[in-house]
Amino acid sequence: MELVGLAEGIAALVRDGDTVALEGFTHLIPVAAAHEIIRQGRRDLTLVRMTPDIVYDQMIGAGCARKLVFAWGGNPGVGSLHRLRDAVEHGWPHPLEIEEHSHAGMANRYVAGASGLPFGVLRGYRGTDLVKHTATLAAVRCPFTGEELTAVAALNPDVAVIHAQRADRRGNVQLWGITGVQKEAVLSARRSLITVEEVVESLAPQPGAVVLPSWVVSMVAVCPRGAWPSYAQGYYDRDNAFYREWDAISRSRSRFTEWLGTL
Amino acid sequence: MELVGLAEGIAALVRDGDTVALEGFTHLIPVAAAHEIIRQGRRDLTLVRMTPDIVYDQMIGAGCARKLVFAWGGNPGVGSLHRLRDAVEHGWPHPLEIEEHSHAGMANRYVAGASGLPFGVLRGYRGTDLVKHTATLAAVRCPFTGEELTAVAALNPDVAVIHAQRADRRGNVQLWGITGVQKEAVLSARRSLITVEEVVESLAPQPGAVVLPSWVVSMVAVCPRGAWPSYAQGYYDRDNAFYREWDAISRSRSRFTEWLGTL
Amino acid sequence: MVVAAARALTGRTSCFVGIGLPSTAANLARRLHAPELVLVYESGAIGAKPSRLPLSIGDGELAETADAVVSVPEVFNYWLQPGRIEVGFLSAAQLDRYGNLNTTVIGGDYRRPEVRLPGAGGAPEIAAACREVILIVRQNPRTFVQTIDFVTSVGYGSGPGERQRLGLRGRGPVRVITDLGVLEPDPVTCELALTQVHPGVEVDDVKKATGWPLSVGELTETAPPTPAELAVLRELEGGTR
Amino acid sequence: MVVAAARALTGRTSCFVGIGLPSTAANLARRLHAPELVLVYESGAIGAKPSRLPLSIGDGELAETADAVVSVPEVFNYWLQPGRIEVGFLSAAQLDRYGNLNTTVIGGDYRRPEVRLPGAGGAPEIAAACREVILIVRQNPRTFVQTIDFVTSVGYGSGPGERQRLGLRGRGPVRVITDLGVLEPDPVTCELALTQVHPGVEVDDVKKATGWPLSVGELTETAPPTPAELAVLRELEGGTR
Repeated sequence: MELVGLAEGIAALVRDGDTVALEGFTHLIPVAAAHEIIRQGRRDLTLVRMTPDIVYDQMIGAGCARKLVFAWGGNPGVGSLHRLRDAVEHGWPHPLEIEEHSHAGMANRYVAGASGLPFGVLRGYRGTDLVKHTATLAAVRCPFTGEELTAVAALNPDVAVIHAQRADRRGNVQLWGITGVQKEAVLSARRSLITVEEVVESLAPQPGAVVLPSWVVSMVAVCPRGAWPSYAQGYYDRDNAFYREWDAISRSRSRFTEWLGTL
Repeated sequence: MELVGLAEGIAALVRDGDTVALEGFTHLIPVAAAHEIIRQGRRDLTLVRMTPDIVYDQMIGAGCARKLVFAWGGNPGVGSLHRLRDAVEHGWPHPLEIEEHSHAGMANRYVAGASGLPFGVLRGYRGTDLVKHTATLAAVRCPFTGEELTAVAALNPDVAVIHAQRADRRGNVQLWGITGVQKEAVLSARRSLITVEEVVESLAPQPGAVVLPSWVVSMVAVCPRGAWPSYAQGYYDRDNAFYREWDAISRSRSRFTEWLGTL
Repeated sequence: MVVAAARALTGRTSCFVGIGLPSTAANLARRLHAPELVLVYESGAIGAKPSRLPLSIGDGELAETADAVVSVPEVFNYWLQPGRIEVGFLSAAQLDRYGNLNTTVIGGDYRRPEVRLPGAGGAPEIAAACREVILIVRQNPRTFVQTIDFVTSVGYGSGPGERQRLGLRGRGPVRVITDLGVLEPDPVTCELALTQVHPGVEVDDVKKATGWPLSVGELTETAPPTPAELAVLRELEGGTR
Repeated sequence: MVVAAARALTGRTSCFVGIGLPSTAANLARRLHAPELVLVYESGAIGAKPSRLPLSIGDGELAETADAVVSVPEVFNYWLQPGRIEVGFLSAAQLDRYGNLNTTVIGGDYRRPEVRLPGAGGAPEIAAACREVILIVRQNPRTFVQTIDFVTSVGYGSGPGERQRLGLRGRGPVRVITDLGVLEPDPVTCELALTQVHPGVEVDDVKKATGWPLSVGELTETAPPTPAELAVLRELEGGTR
């Protein structure tokens, strides 16, 4: 683990053409890191995320993405992701390839990736049209009961980026509250960047906390309010007004482009 | 969830011929519950446990078991399980059928059971002689890469019995420290009995704790020191002297029978 | 509609909740007639007891009031998939007479649709695994259609026996609550039929709002919201402003 | 033997530890020349830093001093299986010239053996998945045998290429530390050859203690334990009494 500045960390770990997973299930979304990726002008990324949320709406609108791997692309509690829709419906700023799963499928793809397995098994997708369009889905038969289940291909991103509440000086990272799929994202990825609210001398044990030991983390960058406008439990609340504001900003290409200029 | 006495709970939940999993990975072993099963004279049980430990040595010696499903049967840090060996090597007190796995395999069998899947997948067993003797193992091929992996059949015991530090008055159960495979054992089983050190008004959040909500637990029985001679973190330490003593007690059928009489 | 949805949770033990109407209905039910109802959010909050309506399924209030908070893989694998949850609430942009749902695309080609919707999220597995599913959808000819453009989540598929054939272990949609009334599946054909209308709604209004020739079952009228229901609803909704 | 095992951890980053000799060796190494060595116990304690030798792999001291404590399924699936752990320590009741191990049964039939051993535990997957494996076995003709009675854990199988064929991704056993010396696999044939003897041990003693015609490689002699090594070892072992 190396303690770096955010710009330095993104420059070192995220390359054009990479498969990048930014995770955080409505909580601890690594938005500051996403903005740095936009500022550094990364291109042709395959963006992976269970819930693209406004963070990927911004990256897609900014032209970072060639492909999106996801399960649910909305502005939670507000409505559509207009930049995502514009890319899929009209190819703006350029066409966006899509690989679409369910939440359960995405979660199991990360689990398989973190476990060093080529696939995961679940009860899911059967009877849906996703089966016709998603190549990373297949049927698999139970060797004991003969029952047919669904296999999903493992996810092993080039880089995982997550935000956490804190790290200690040795680079052990601690996050708590709703911890989503972040542990799996980091463990499934070849490299990882973790932005944190603060670095502390030592990590006091915390109920419900996930700890990622420093030796499975590539880089840590201190980034206070790095999850804004989402929230960091124990630090700040969700800025719901911005989520609503985003709806207006993202509806038109011109207002979005203006916003992009301020980043 | 129902709060019961230990004898009542065992009588209601554990029946002759059942498949019973008592779990606790060196920590929080439900020994008092096992002794109650012995006292009630249950017979023909299929005993499931990753590490049989002295608790199953006692149950096997007492004649409760028809079959043992396990991965490692030793007295940890001490030596052999003499009653287990006597049953397998000489059929005393009667023959014991064996279904043998590795730790990784057993853990994934519980995970599959808890997940409502008929099997789990892992990298394991290949090249070992376990493959020749264990029917709940099979090869499975990745539909994406063609790679051959190992499938293990799900475990779904009739009853899971575990010991935990505490429950609240509504029957929510909390355990912490090394939590092993207990959550999976309870969630994979049709019924469950949880013995606890104490019942408290409400469960203060605790770092590293697993909470099992009351609605997935059949019965809770208060049973202080219910994990002795293993330990309950925050309550008492492992009684290592008894583990060593057990070696002497269990070596001979007569000393064991004497011990059984005192139970 | 929300009140009708909350009432549908009477006597239920556990509910898998998404954000929006389902969350409001479930929280309303918990305060009125189902105080023991266990709310399970797909963000991993099990037994959440929020004091106000959460802003999203991952709201911090959910984690802080929950009996247990688990990872997202765990909530799907250990809690939803084995059929532990009694009721799942779902909504959709389109549904057909068999309660199959579309939340993916409308019109055009899948890769270049006219309208790109959010997608599946947790819905396909909620529809498959919850012991029963309740749908909450505003009723009009654009949502209640002859053929949905994309099957995101399966109701009764193409009819009787299809769920069993697909290995879907929950019963499927047992009730569709709309702004006009309530539809329930025919026990034999699995086709949704109108069984309840809200006060002031005519059967013909409902037929006109439905894109297939709607069957009508034995009809009752929804009891109007009680003052207690309305008061709690207002209080809940006030809390998020 | 313990000191030699501890020395083998020089420069290593992480170690999957079982109870007994391996645990003593790993803790000794952490106090002497590998302070950053991450100890992973199969009970789920990751980065444990025990102040005394644990009584079992699930000792409370491990959980209390660990960076993280995870469930048993997680330690095997997320930590061991993907090859995250550099070194695994294993022992056995029997081993053959290819470092295959038996901890299951000796003699008789599998279902009615002469000696029933504890079984596999974590060993097969440690042998498969750790990037390297170090074996610690007392050497005599009953343990170092021509053919083991049961293959519990795979070393090099029947020789070169077998691990790859079986899909075992770690390198396999790179060193066998015994009470007489050290054996290492021949890079071409994979057969274990004597490469080091402990002070005062003759090559002939080792050959007599081996159940197959033992090859001898380029030989060195083990440096005797230093006073510092012995002092720390005594302190560690004292702590458990």
